[in-house]
Amino acid sequence: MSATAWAWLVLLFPLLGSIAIALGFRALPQKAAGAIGTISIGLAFACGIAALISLLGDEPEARHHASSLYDYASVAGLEIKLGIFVDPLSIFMVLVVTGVSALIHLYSYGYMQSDEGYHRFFSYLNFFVFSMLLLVLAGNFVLLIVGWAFVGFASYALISFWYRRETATRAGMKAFVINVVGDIGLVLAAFLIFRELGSFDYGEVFERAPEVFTTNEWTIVAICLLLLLGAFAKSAQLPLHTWLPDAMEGPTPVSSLIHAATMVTAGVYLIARTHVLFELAPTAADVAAFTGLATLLVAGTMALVMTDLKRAIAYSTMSQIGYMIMGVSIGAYSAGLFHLMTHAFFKALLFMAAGSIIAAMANEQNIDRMSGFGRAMRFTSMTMLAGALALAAFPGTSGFFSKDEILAFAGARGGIYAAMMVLGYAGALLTAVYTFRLVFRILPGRPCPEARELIDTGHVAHEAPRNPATGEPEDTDVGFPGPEHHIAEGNWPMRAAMAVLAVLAIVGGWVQVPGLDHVITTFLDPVFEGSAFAHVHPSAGTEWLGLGVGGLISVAGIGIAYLFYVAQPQRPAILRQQLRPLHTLFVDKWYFDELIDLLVVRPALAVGRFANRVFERFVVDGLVTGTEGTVRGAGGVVRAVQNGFVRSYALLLIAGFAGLALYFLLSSS
Amino acid sequence: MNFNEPHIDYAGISPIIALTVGLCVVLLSAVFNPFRRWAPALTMVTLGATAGLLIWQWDDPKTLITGALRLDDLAISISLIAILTATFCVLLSIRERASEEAGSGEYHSLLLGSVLGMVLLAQATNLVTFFVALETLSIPLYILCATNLRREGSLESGLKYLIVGSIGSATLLYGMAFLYGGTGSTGFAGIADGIAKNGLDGDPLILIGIAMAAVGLAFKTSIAPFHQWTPDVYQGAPTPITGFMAVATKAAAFAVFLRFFDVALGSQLDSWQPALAALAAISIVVGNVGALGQNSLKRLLGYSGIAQAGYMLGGVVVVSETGASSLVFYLAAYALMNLAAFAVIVARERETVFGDDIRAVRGLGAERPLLAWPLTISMLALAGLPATAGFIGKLYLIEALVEGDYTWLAVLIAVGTMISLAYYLRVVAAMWMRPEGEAATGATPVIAGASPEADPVDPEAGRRWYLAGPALLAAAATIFFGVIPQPLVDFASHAGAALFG
Amino acid sequence: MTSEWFVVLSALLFAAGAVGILIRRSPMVILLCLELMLNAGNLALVAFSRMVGNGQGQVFAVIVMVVAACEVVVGLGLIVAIFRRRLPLNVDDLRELRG
Amino acid sequence: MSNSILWTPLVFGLLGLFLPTRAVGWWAVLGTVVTLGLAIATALGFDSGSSALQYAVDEPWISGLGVDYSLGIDGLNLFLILLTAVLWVGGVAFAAFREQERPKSFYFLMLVAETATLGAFLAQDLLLFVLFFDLMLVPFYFLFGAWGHDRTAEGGLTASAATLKMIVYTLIGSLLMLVAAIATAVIAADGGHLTFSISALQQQGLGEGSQRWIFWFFAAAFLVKMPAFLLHGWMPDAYRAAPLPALAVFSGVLAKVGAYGFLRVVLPLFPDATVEFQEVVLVIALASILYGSVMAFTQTNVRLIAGYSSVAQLGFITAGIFALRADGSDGAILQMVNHGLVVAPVFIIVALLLERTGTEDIRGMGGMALRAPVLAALFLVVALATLAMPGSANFVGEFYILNGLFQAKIVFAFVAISGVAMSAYYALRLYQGAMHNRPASQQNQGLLSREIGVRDGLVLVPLVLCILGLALYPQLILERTAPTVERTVARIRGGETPEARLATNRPRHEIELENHGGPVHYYDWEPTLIKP
Amino acid sequence: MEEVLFFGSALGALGGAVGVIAMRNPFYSVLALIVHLFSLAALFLLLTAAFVAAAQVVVYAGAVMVLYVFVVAYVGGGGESAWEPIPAQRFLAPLLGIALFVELAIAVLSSSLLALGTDGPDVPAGFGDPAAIGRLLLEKFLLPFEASSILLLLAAVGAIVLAGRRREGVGGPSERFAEEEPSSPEAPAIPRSFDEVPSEEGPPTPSPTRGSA
Repeated sequence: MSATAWAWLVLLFPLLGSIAIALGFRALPQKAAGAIGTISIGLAFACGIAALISLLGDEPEARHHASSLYDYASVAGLEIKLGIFVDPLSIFMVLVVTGVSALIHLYSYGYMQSDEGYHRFFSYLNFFVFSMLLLVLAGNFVLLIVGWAFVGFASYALISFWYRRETATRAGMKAFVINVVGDIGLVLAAFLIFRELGSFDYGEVFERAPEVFTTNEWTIVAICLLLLLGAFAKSAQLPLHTWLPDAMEGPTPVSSLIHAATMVTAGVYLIARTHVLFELAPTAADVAAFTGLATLLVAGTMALVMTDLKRAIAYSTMSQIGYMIMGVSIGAYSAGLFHLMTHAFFKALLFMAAGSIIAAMANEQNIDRMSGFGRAMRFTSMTMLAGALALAAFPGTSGFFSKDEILAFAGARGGIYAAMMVLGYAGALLTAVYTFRLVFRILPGRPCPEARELIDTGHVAHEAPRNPATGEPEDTDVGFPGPEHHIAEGNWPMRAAMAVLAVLAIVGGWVQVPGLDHVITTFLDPVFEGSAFAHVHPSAGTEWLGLGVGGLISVAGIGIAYLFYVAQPQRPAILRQQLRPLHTLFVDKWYFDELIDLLVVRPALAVGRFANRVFERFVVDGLVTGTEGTVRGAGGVVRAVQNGFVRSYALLLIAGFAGLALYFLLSSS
Repeated sequence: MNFNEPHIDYAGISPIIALTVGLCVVLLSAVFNPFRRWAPALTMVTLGATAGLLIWQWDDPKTLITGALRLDDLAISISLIAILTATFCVLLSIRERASEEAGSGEYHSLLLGSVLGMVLLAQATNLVTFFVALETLSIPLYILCATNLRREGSLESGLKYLIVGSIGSATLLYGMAFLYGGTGSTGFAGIADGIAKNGLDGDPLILIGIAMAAVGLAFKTSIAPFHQWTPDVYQGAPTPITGFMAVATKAAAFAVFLRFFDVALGSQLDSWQPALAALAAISIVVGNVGALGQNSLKRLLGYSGIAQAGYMLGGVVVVSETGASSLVFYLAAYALMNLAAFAVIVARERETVFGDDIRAVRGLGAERPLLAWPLTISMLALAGLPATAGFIGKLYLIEALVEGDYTWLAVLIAVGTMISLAYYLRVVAAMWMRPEGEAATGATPVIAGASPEADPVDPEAGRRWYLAGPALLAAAATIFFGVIPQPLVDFASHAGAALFG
Repeated sequence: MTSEWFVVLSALLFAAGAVGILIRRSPMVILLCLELMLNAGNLALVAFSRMVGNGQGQVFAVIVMVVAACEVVVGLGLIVAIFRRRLPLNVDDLRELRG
Repeated sequence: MSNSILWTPLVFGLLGLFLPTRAVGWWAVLGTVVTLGLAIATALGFDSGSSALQYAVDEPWISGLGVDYSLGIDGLNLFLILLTAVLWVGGVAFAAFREQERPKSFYFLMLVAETATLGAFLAQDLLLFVLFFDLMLVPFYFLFGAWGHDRTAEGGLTASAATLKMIVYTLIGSLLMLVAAIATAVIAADGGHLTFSISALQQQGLGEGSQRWIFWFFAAAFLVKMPAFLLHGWMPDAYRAAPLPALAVFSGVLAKVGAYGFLRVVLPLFPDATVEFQEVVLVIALASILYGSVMAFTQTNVRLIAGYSSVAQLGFITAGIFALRADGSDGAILQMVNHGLVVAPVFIIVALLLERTGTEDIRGMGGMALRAPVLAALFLVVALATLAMPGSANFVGEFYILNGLFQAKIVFAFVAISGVAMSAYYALRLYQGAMHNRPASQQNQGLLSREIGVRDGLVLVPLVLCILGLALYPQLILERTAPTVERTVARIRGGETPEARLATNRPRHEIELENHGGPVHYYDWEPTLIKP
Repeated sequence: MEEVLFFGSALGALGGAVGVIAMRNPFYSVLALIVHLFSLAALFLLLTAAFVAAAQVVVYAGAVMVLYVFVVAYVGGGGESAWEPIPAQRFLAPLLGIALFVELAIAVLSSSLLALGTDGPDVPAGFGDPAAIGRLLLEKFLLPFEASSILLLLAAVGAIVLAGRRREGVGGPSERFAEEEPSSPEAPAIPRSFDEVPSEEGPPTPSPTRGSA
């Protein structure tokens, strides 16, 4: 069976799963729904493997296949087929997505058990996976946009999963609208591409682009910038990132799957996928790279001060994606994707652990109230530690290799990019610090009441759930982790999922150790062989140097964190005092929300109000009432003249005659 | 002294003779008791006979009695319209107060007299005939308007009509004098020749003559600004008579309008065409805006009649066969639409205490669907909505206007129709929909229903065959000719061809 | 005397009649004024008939007289009816119909 | 075939008058179903490859005036006819499940309305088109006025006043159009044989000068009907007054007749004027998009949200047509069908919400998804289709429209596309407001969230299935539409080719495109028809 | 000589007309009209229209005026108040009158019709004498002649309908009218006068009996 056939199956299973669960939401028992959801993803993963094998079967340069089911909408010169494009890149993404998703489904199977919306949850989740796979497998820009929007919708649906939370629905709306803005970017890009190249098809586009475009001419730059608009919106890059932290309103598995592991990295995939265009438009590529850099720094600073556990991790996600974006846009494609993979592992893991802890805290997400879980929940804390080390790029962990490879490549390109490398290392320091800030706050120390309860009674603390953002009580009947919580300790599916990820987080990086092996690079090479930066290859030596530096930085960062949060817990407060303005700037998220509110939301609403109160009433209705008024007025005049005096009728008659006669006299020759 | 008697084609004048005889018979029936009740029947017979004779003369044009008359299809079609209207009027007059006041015999003989006048007018090709016919048409109407002697309004309308009407005819007469003076002839053809012979193209004498003739005719067809009698007289006169006036008078007057202006004065086209167009425009506007917010249905129809006259004048303005045909078509359609409406109004007048006030038809849709549908159809048709004869009529007129390079007038017709919707549909709404706020507290009708003058209420009037029948018939015909207009179109185009063909 | 004179005179009479109708309120006088207008017409007719030298105008005038008589009869009949109806014999007071 | 489609509803309507009151509703449903069946049969028998007129009927009607009774089906109207048939089944069935006062008249008028609407789509004679175009309004006048709701309490108008406003306003255009139509025929014939047959008029052609004003008379009629920006004054009151089943078909279909008119009449008959006024109309369309969207997300009355959103949608459709490119017009037709399929369910859902919450104010709703998950799901699909979610046929429609606009007038495309983002906002706002968040009024929660009944499901689900089906295979419509559209547009582009070349500022790529079968290939379509 | 006659009778006609308009009392107006009619007759004679002149005197100054006098006497024509209820009527009316005259005069004087300036052609003897008129009436204008007779008949009927006295046993309205009969002495004369007056112009018509059953 050919790779494309397998790929179609990959698409098929999640879709079927989603539909089956949705239609059977009354009939199916809870466990069945969970099982269906998880298994369908598992099957998808299996098919992904199969596709991989059959792809490896054929020659490296022949490793790209397009296949289409039928004409989706092809008239008037547009040619839009329902087609997929299978090559190492898409298979790589398929594997990452399905793999991680499978584990997260497994986790949710346990985590969501007491949730009323169980069926809905799995249906959505499967649908999300389907959309994500559609996105990565799409064979043309239109289908890409479709998948792009589908994941957007899935993310919306899952963010506002507990739809009676005002905060949740608002967050969902925000995410959706910002994503639509991204979609618009893609659509316009597609139009421009079509206008210049007359096709939406990856194959034709990438083949024809180099002939048609000269480097850095405005059209190609415009195309790439529009693509970037989409990428940034999806991958929460500045300034379109504000939806991501709010997205944490959704259930934790969602944050882990969509807003950490998979969807948010779509931007990275997009740039990698269209690298042909980006290499024709270096300007755009640099814009992307700098945005990535800026994001990774800014996000890092914010993650440093967040007290909300999930939001803190969300910001770290942003900053990690910043790395990837920077990577793929400077040409370190395989490195960027490598980091995408490892990040998927450890970030998913971190969220799972966070979920477990939050559950134990009875949905309290404020880290200031957490401590001492190291003893309360050993398994969870171990896995969390693993994830944290990987995120902090502790030597030997997966993050250690992937992140440093990007920076090494940047260094190798030299010039301005070397500066990027330096700043990247600064970001790495930040990362290490904020990661272990979380670890040191939560795990060690005197157990907080909830932890204490767990240690003493073995019972999970719980109280009537409240919305952490607003504090209003949740109505658990729409579905919400009810009174009976689930933590990794007591629940094998969650354990299993976390265990696997923990292992991957540690060893996942060893597939690509400088000088020793570079599985991913070789696998992806066929895709990027045409790349202008194919020659750029940091020597193993420099890479090891970089690794050394990276290792030192991460250790230093962990040290600083230890100093601040364990050795001398009062330090942070003092520092906060000293750097008050900086701190507020970070806590208030650099005022991006306010900025958008000021520039976009308020004006729009103001216009709307004007249209409603003034324009509609006075201009539009005025048009009607005005004419009506004049006509009725004229009628009044006529009726007034009709005054009932026969003599005045006679007068008018004679006057009329006089007028007529006058006209005739004047017109007489 | 030698007296060479004029050759008389009796076949040709047979309709006129029939009418005259009938008139006298009906009149006598008033004298001899036993026949008194037969007056309506006799009238119907007379009208029927005349119609038959006219149809017999169809499509065989001839000039009668030394050029006094011209019996062609135009004349016949118009006469038929007039007779149809008269027939309806007779039916609607059964049990009508006015005819009892005046005495059935007198009432109907006057009606026949007016019809005679119309038939003559439609055929007139000679100033003298023209004038006499016009008076024969008008004077009985002056009387008939006043026949509901117990109603102050009726007398008032009669007097107003008489006074203003006489001014109109005096003006007309004076104009005729000028035309005669200028051309030395009283025959239409002679006038045309005379103008050419004496080289009087655009001569003030002739033009003033034309102006005065125009005023006289415009008055009869209630063209603004000579329209002011219309609403008052329509409202004051007994409703059947109003219906008769509204349709038949217009028809006859327009017939002579066509003949006189398009034939006798055709050469002076350039000078009178714009003037008449302007008049048409004025009456379209005046009529339509005047009808807004009228509570008396008859008055409303009066104003709408002014507007419709404006539309029809368009058919005269473009001196063309299409113009004449469209005018005849529109007149026929107009007859059907209006008669349906008036029949319903008569019925409601007798059923309710509201007289012809719009409140009389409120809730009619639920109460008396058989009356509501005709009125609805007639209103929609008058508004020129599709699938009614009114739409085809407008279509025909507009086509004529566009062909005659009077597109702006056509556009004005469209605009006028737009305004007219406001009041036509108000009536429809009153019948079918919940009362609108303003009508609910509408001003009390001009003729207070409860006043001692009130006619006795006949709660069953709406079911009487002689009221419901005509209403339904006219409405059905309106729809029929809206869907299958071909027969009426042929009818009209014959008439048009008679003048220009 | 040339025809012009007669015609102009008739025009004067016509105008006079018109003015009369416009300013008098008694229906009877208004009827008289109508007579004036018709007579003006007659004068014009006869004058023209003399001018063009054929009798048609005169015949027309005769018939106009008949018509005028009829109008008078009807008018007077109306006046009597109004009088019997106890309504004021003043056209200005007959304005129940208006608007 | 055309004949039977056209007259079946009317026949059923008339027969219905003689039925017992209880049966008449179902009789009407039967009538619409039969019509739908006929429509489907025509669609199946339709030769998708050809651009020619099929199922043509042509009899002289008023020979004296050159008016023919000629009908026909081609790519332009095939699916609009189907849409009409489908929506009428929905609307009538929905009404039949409920008590109607004076049911006989109600269903009679509904069926008359269907015949009139179908007539407008089927007519191939200019005057016949105008006739049906006007006739459509009459039944709706009665439906809205007699079965509508008075809004005096909310400071609105009474039903009859609102409908009067609507009919006068919309007839302004129609009557001017009547004049324009006659003028077209007369001028085209100039003295010769008078005919209103659209195809014949197309051959005769008009002079530049007369095209100008005639164009605007037609445009006025169509833009008011849509309604377009500034001409929508009648819409809010009428929409608030209308009874929902009637409103569903009204806004689902009648608005489209306007857009359809542009394709059927204006582009073929007045090509020069069309090219000349392209920008003007585009500006109006854009204004409609922006204004409609803005209004839609500030309204709180659900009817008005839907109403203004369709103003925006019709703006898109107009823009697509006046891109004067095949893809734009293809998209426009597809979008007409989509929007019809979407807006009708919206109004049916509004009716259901009204029954459950007793209010049409979005602030009075909420949280319904809890007890009515199926209704919520259906609503969600509709809402996503409304906001042209990629993957829906609406997206394909908008994509084609915007692509056409983009290739023709790039700036307009950039402005227009901002409407998409706004549509996302108001559509979701509508959905969330009704289904999510806390119920506005806790006390009548039981009433608030009642699941959709089976019978209403029978109405709603098929419509939603149509939406999904089209989403999977929009080509179904596009491939049948394309040939006719390209023929229609070819005339225009023939008149506009040089400008078209200017519009795309890199000739070498045009060349590229041509040999890649790019969008330019119909420059050389039927060169004989290209106007000099 | 002719001039003298013309101006004399012209003055008479004009004076009469002015009198009709100016007299407060309708009765005097009627008398003024009679003056006017007579002088008009004189003008007709100047224009060699003997028959018309005669008819003028007989029909008008005779019958019609008698009728007027009767009616005036019956309804008692009191003078009318000088108060003018219609705004601007008082000013506009004379203005219009003048305008009318001026326009007509201009039309006549500026006409290019040469004949206007002449006394008209020499006409054969007997032009406009009863014989000539009669012939015209019976040859060329036969139809209008007949029509006018019908018209007279109708007018007579109308007069009866409007003013005729109701008989007994009519019911409702007629009784009310019977009571309303003014008790003025000349009252009985009135109805009779109506029965006679028409009979002078049209064929006599018996006053018909009423029946409202």
